[in-house]
Order: sequence, then C-alpha cells, then structure tokens
Amino acid sequence: MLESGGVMTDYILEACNVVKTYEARGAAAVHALKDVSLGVAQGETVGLVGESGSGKTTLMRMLLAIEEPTTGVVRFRGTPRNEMGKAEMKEYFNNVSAVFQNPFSSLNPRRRLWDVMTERRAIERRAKKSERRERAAELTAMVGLPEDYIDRYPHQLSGGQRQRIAIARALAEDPSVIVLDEPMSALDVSVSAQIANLLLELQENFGVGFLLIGHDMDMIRHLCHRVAVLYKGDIVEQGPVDAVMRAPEHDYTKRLLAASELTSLEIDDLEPVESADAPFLISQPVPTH
Amino acid sequence: MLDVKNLHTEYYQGGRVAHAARGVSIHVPQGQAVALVGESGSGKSTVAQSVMRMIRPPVGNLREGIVSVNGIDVRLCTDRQMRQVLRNEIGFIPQDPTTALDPLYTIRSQIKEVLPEEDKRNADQVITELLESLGIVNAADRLGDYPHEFSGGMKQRVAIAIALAKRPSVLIADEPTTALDVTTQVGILRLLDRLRRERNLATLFITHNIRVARLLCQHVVVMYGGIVVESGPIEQVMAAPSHPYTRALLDASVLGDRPRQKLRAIPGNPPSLFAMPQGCPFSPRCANATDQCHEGLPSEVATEQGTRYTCWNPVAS
Amino acid sequence: MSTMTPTRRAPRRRGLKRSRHSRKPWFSMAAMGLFAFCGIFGALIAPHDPTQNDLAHSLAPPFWAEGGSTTYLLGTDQLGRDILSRLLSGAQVSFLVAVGAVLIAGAIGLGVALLAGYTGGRLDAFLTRVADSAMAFPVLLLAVIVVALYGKSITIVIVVLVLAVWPQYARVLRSEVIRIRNEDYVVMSKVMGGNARWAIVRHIVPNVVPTLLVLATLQIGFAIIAEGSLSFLGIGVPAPAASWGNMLADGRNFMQTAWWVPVFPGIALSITVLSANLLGDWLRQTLDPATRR
Amino acid sequence: MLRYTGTRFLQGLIALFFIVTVVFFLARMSGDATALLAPPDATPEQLDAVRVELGLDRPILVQYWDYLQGLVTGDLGRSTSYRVPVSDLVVPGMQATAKLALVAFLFALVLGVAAGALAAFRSNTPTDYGVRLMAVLGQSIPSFWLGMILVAVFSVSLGWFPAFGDATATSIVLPAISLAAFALASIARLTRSTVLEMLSKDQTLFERSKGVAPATLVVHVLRNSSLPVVTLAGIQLGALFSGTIVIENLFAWPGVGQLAIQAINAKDFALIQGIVIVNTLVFIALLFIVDVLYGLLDPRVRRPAASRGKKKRPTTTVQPIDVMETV
Repeated sequence: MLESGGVMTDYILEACNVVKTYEARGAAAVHALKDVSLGVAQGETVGLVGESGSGKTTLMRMLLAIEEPTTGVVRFRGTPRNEMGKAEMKEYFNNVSAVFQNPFSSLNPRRRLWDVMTERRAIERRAKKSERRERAAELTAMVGLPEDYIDRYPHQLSGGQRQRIAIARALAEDPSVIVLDEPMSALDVSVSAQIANLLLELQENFGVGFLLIGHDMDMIRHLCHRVAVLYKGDIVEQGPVDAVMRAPEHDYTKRLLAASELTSLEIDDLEPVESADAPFLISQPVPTH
Repeated sequence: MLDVKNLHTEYYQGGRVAHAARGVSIHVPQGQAVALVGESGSGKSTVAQSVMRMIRPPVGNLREGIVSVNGIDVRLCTDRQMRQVLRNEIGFIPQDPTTALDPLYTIRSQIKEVLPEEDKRNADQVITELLESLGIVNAADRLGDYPHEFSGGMKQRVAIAIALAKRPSVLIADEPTTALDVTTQVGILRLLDRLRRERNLATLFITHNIRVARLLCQHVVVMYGGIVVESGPIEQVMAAPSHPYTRALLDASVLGDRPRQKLRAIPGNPPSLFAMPQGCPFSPRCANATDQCHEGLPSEVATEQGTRYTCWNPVAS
Repeated sequence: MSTMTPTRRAPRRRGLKRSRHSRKPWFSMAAMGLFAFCGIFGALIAPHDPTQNDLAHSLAPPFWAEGGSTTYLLGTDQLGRDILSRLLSGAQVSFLVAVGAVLIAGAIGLGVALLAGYTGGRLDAFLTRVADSAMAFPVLLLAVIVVALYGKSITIVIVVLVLAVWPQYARVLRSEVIRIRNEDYVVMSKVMGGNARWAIVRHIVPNVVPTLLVLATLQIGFAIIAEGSLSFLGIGVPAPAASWGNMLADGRNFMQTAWWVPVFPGIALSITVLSANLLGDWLRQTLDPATRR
Repeated sequence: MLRYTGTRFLQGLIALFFIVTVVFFLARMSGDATALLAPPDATPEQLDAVRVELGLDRPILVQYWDYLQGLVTGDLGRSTSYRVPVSDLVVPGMQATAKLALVAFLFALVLGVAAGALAAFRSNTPTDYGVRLMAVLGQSIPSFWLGMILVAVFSVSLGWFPAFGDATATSIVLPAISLAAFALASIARLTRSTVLEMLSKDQTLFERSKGVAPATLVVHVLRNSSLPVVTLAGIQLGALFSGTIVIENLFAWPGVGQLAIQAINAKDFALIQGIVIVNTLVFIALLFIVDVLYGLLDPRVRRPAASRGKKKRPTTTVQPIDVMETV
C-alpha cells in the first residue's frame, strides 16, 4: 500500500491527540474535535470523510495553522508546531499548503494570476517580480494551462481553470503535503475527472502527500491509499482504503458506504427513515466553507 | 403525465439571447420516473422551469414547442390557468430547502397554503399525517415550528410535503439531494421512489449524477449545451451509450474499478449559454468530431435498443 | 442555467444585473467637476467680494431680467451683495466641509471597521453597538449641543458631520470586512504564512475600496445637505461668510419679491447633491463586486 | 424573546445613562453659566448669590447626583432664560414635535413602502423609472428648500395651506411633506431593492411553484422584505425627530426644535440639556421598539434554534443586506 515506505512515524504532517473545543458565551461548549490523531506521509493520499458538522473543517484548520488546537499538537516532520522557531515555521509554510473547495472565492479577484500563484513568495519578500512571473508561468504549465494566463484575472477563468490555478498556487513552493478540501465538489463531473487526473499526475511527479477531505466516497476510493472516517469529532475508523471499503467496522462507516454505493435503494439495514438525518452534534462557531 | 415536445427556451440578457433549451422533448408517463441528466449550463433546470412556466419576459421566453401537463399546454395558459396547473398538477421539490422555505412562516402555514379546499377544514390532521408518512416523527408537535428549527434532511421532507399536499400528478425534483449529506441523501431518494410508486406520480428527476438517476428512474434524458444528446431506457443508455458525451460522462463518473488510474476525462469546459459553438455543442470537446459536427446538428437517430441519440459519429459499442 | 442556485456550486445569478449597467452619468460628472473647481478656485474667479455690502444696489435682479445688469450677473441680495460671488464662496464652504468631513469620517470608519470586523468577538460587539448608537443619535441635535458649547465655525460643522457620518462607514465597511475576511483567499493567505497585517493590506483593504468610494460619494451629498441645514438654522457657518444654507435663510422671505435671492442657492444645493447621489449610484452599480466584470 | 427584549431594554438604559452623563459634564465644563444670568455689571457678591441660587457652588459630583435624582422624578431643572421649569417647556414642545414627526413618518412609511414595492414588482417599466427618479430627487433636495418651494406654491400662490404655525388642521400638511421627503425616498429605495432581491430568490421561485394567488405571493415577499425596512424606518424616525429642528424654524412650528434654537441663542444650557435628554429618550425608545419589532417579525431572532449552539444571537439589528441603501 505505501510504496514510499510510510511507517507510522514517517508522517510529514501529523495531528496528535488534537482536541478542539469552542467556548461560546451563554451556550454550551462545543467539542468540535475529541482527541483526533491523523498523519500524512510522503507520496501518499489520505482520505478524510465525514458529514457536515463532523469536524473535518476544524481538523483542516488545525493542520493548516489557521487555528490552534485546544490541546494536542500538530507535528511537521516530527517537530510539534508550537515548538517551532521562525525558520522552522517558514519551512512549515513552504511545505504545507492547501486547495479549498470553492474556486470562486479562493482567488483574490483584484490580483492577477501570477501574483495570486506566488503569494507565498510575496509574503516572504524573497523574490523579484520577474522571478515570480517566471515561476508562475512554470506553474500554469504544470497544471495544464497556457502560460499567458498568468496576466489574467480570476474572473476570466472557468471554475475548473480556477481550481487548476488554486492547485498551482499550492504547488508553488514544492510542498511535501497538500490539504485538499473537497477540491472537486464545486465542479462539473467532466471537469472533476480532469482534476482527479491532475492530482494523480502531480503525486507521481513530485511525490507530494495529499490529505483529501471529502464526502464523495467514490472519489476517495479512487484516489486514496488510506482513509479515515470522522464522526462527531472522533475518528471512528482508519485504515487502508481497500480494507475499510470492503469490510467497514464502524456503524457509521457502513452507513456512509451503503449510502454512497447507490447500487439499490432497498438497503434496509440502513437506519430507519425517521432518524435518517445526522443530528446536529458538532458545529463550529467559525464560518466554514 | 408530462409531455414536452420540441421545447425552445431562451434567456435574454443585455441584448443577448441565450438558447438554453433547443428542441427538447421529454415524455414522462404516469407512475414512471425520467432522469434529466446534465452538467451546469446544460439546460436541465431550464426545462424544469419551463414546465412550471417560471421563465417569462423580460428574463426569457418559451419560444416554441409544446409543454403539456396532463394535456394542458402551459405555453397557452393564462396566468390564472397556469396557477391552477401549478396548484393541481405539479409538485416541485427544490434543490436546497434551506433557501427555498420561507423563514418567517411556520411549517403549518407553508403547507396549508397549497392544501386543496376539502383538506383545509381539518388541515392540522391532514398535514400531520402527511408529514408522518414522510418520516417526520411527532409531526403534530412540530407544526408550529419554523424552518430554521429543522435539520437539512427534515427541511427537504417539509418541502416534499408541500409538493405532495397538492396531490399532484407530476413531480419535478431539481437536484433534491445535492445540498444534503450523503447518508441523508439515501433517505430522501428512497422516499421519492416510494412516493412515485404509491402515488403513481410522473416524476421528472433532475440531476448531474447519472448513477443516482439509475436508482430512481426508468428512463434517462441526457442534455448538453441546451440539446438532448441521448435518451432512452436508463439501463440501455448506460450499458451502451451512443453519444460520445454520454460515454465520456459515464467514463468520468465510474470510479473505483481501477483505483489510482487516470480517468478518461473530457478535455475542456462546458460551453457558456451565450457562446454556444456552431453545430453540435459538444464538438469542441469531442474526440470523434469531424467537420460535419462543427457545422450542424444531425436529426435524432433511434437504435434497436430503444435509445435515441443526436450525433453524426456515434460511438460504436 | 439554474436559477435555483446550487449551494455547493459556483455562485451564479449575477448576470442579470449587468444588463442594467447604466451609461456613464456625464451630467453628474460634469456637475461634480464644476463643483470641485468652484470649491477650490471659487474665490479667485468671483467677480465681487462676497461679503461686500452695497445697499445702493440691493435686490438687483439677474442680468437677463428687467432692470438687471451684467455687473451683477445673478443679481444681488437685500444687502446688495453679489449673488454669483456668494454662490462661489458658498461652494468653497460646501466643498471644504463635505470633502473634509467625508475624508476624516471615512478614515475613522475604515479604521473601526477593520478593527471590529477583523478582530471579531467582544470588541466587535462593543464597537458595533457604539456605532449603532452613534448613528441613531441625530446630526442636528448633536450640532445643537456642540454649537451651544463651542460656538459656530466651519471647524465645528466639520466635527459635527464627522461625528454623524463615521458610524455609517463603520457599519457598512464592517460587514464588508467580515465578508472578505471569510473569503477563502484571505484564509489561504494565512495558510501561506501571512499575518493579519498582510491580510488587511493585501486582501481586505483593496477589496473594500470600491465600497468606500461609493459610500464617500453618497456621503458628500449628505454632508452638503447637513451643512446647508445647519447654516440655514444659523448654527453653521457664521455670517457674514457665505454658505448656500445661510443664503437660503437670508432669502427665505424673498421668494415672491426677489426670487433670485433664494432660488440660485437652492438650485446650486439641489443640483450638487443630486449629482453626488447619481454618481454614487452609478459607482455602486459599476463597482459592486456582484456586477463587476 | 423575553430574554432578548430584556437585554435590549438594559442596553437602552445604559445608553441613556451614558448620554445623560456626557451631556451633563460637557455642559458643566463649557463654562460658568452664572456670568450669563447675572447683570453685566454684577458684583462678585451678586454672582455668588446667583451661583448659590443655582446650586453651582457645590462639588460637581453632588450636582451630578442631584441632577440624576431630578431626572428620575421628571425634574429637568430650571430654564435660565424663561425662568420656568424646563419640563414645562419641553413637554408641550415635544408633543408638537412628536405630532409633526409621527405624521411625517407615517406618510413616508406608507407611501415609501408602497412606491418601492410597486417599482420592484413593475421593475424596468415607466412606473419603476418614475419612482426611482422621485426617490433620487427626494434624497437630493434639502428639506428647507423643498419647504420654501412648497410654501411659495401651495401657500402664497394657491393659498391652499397655511405657511406657518399650528393653528388649523391643515397647518401640518406642508411641514410634514417637507420633513417626510427624504425619509420617504430612502424607504422607497430600500424597499425597492429589497423586494427586487427577494423576487430573485429561490424562496420566491418555490412560492410561485405552489401556484398561490398573486396576493399571497406579494404578502410573502413583502413580509420577508420588511426586515431591513424596519431597521431603516427606525433610523429614519429618529432622523425625522431631529429634522424637525429645521422644519419647525421654517414653518414656525411650536416644537422643541424652535425651542432649541432659542435656547442656543439665549445660552440657556439647562434648557438645551433638557431638550437633548428628552430627545435622546425618544430615540432610545424608538431603537428599542425597532429591536422588539424585529424580534416579532423574525422567528430566527425570536426563537433561535435550540439544538444548534452556533447561531449566535445577532449583536446588532442591522442586516448586512443592502445597508448601503440606508445611506
């Protein structure tokens, strides 16, 4: 399964016993994540599935340093993030990047694409404009777009093209891990297949690790080596994608699979219709995507 | 029964005309479900809104064709007659119940608006029974609740209740599960399937996911760029697609057979309604395309399997 | 094309508005240009001293009317002061007050909006409540207090307007800041190691500018009316300096007998405000992210 | 709902207290009122006597405390220029002002909502263009200038309505129209844009798909559009109360606005203070009513979904939608 030799300790990016609790004034505290551990190794794709409110967005925010966990740590190459110095954090930001779900809101409408794609360099103030444009041209070619697109604005592109630009931006600093938050769900079927192919190609060429967050079990099965199932803030099942899909152990995984198999509507072992909704157990006070 | 023949629907925008539906024909018999499959911009929602005659000047127009709901051509209806058709014949299920239900009205009053006169006398009882049959427990206690007090799946059940309270003969569902969580989706799909059978509904099911369509529907109509590229019994169409687009759509969406292998993706993007290519709308992305394809559309071809397609160079199966 | 907007899909439904894109408001632009020109150079081009009494020529009609002369193109008021010169001088007052108040209030409002909108939490709740209360507090009443305490002057007028107008900016811009802060590209800048300053300078402020501009244009109209009202009440620009408001107050009894005394400042005031409002509306349509292309 | 109302009420009280305090100390810091009241050639002894008479010789905190106590019992102090209790002047003044403001408000609200809704339902027709033109003009013509024109036309030339005072039943017509014009235009614009937005929403599409009568559809649309309009209406009502200052002076209307200008000219701080406080009380009461009304109109405010902890109660009544229209 893990050709690249991913042993448990070889994770590049790893959440260790991460707990996140949101305290709301005048309301009960919300336990968005209860002791979650999950890692991504070099060159592997890990799927993270769960429904809205399961905590996947929260976990993503922890991994990407958008927020800090209440307890627990996020490690990069073994070093806990909260112990990192300035130089290490720089490394961290170069090596961990992301692609978000909605390509219409993930690109600043007032910036040209070369500027968007090389924003990380602008933040570090370590490249001249000509170098950034050069890099941007390389990146557009890498994701299969014409190089002259670098002078365009986001609104001149279709949804699929924008998502390619978002991926190019994630690739800009040769990262070792990219967190992909439902990167295909805003796209049409025919376009999302293109993006799936692009992701496979990039992994092959650069050995980058992916954490693919999503609810499309088919896509997860197609792209991932391993999968983790998040339910009510807990990882209830984790393992090689084949094993989990073939013989799910947790009830929720079974339900999720049955729901996405779509072989027949006569699945009576699904829970009764009355409680077909996942209850609102977890919710984040932060706006999610 | 829903019968659409040669429908042409246009949108107008800043002096430009978008031909959102061009010669679309769909037949939905009583008790059957037909899937209308397509990507964004394919014209599938346009067809649904044309049936309900939601598109009218100055936004757009049903320029040509017959849209018959139980024998009534909605194109020829007066506004008053159209409301009668909507009230008595058509149940509509929206894509996202959260934005479709009125946040300021109780569930009771939103359902009550559509109840036929004879049901209005004991409205509470009728509504409670309806909601419970749709899987809402303790419905009697929840009549006075507002939409924001329900979860996503429950809201969709309320929306379905609104569609069904009219006792319609035709049900139009516009991507009724895309806004819901995966495990919630199945419940709604199952409910729709049951209702079609129990109530003998002619169901038009609009979706972008042909595999979901297969569970629910007997027939499929595949749209691309405003035209019907292929139609027929869903099993036949999926087993032996004739149109390269249908083929490509199936290739792109059938996953899991060959994990981590390249999918046969369709290059390019779906066309914009305002910049439709000449000839076949799929021709710029089609591997089979010839000069003929860029020039004009062929007429529909019927196959032995009972499917129909609109293509100069169909895929050999 | 779906009108039922998909939730998990690209936002659409934006197209329709674009067709309503209006033509450029040449009239308003020209009028605002003239206003700005008179506002800056009014004193230089005024043919007479706007405060110079000349009782021998009081209530002279404009040049085209019977008894008018080209010496006083638009006639004179009851003290024989040249109306054209007073209009030009009044334009300077209006321009100074409007631009000054709008700029200062805009800066304060933007600052508060960024602080409240970006920080969120209790500070946001507090600032929002303060802005709401401040906005509910009426301008004229505020003016009454301030003038009662500190007397009349142009500076006081500007201070009053700033106090009245900043909450508008704060409120509108705050909701813009919050909207933009939650856009994925701002979150993404954080993922790339950008700090709050980076997000604000590179992403939030540039995207807030169109709104700020629209708001400022509309507020110019409001500020001109407010200055006029204060001067009309005699608690704005102190006499004998000319302001369109106190010119109207002086002329209120001459509507029948010497119409030019009140009518010219009235028209100047209305047309300037109208132009600012039309320009603001046009800017709003043009710069609105929903309709921008 | 009760808790929501309670919170709002408390916030209103705090705001009132805050403003009373600020006004009191500003007035005290601005100078010694004694000099203004005593004759110009008064001796220091005479000045002291006046000071003692007014209670200005005591420590400022004691004065402040007395003042607060007075407020609670309705005592606003004595007017130094009229030499009567401030409340004797302000209460009848406020009645006249309220009459004018409320009439203007009703006029603006009813006509504004009607015109705005009409324009939206008939968008891009001559009706719509007409309403939009009138609205832009209404927001551009200062009330006092409009008032002067109205007097010239309807009072002096046609003689239909009185030009000043509050003597006859028709006296209120011209001042009310002049006062209402701006608010009317703003309400019409906001209503139009809100209804237009509402009409393009999924919610309206779904409602139409029910095949309900046009009247039902209109009710749904208007009710949903009413939320931002209520917010604006509250702000405009507050603005109308202060806008009366100009109109009252133009039309010689016997309200607090006129009183305020007289008080400024007479440097009657007690009176100004009284006027400001009574006005503030009115504004805060209005804001409170708007908040409560808002809760009544919107079930999401009135009964936040219990199971979902995340829906925070809005910290402000202001809706993000089209706030710009309220400008």
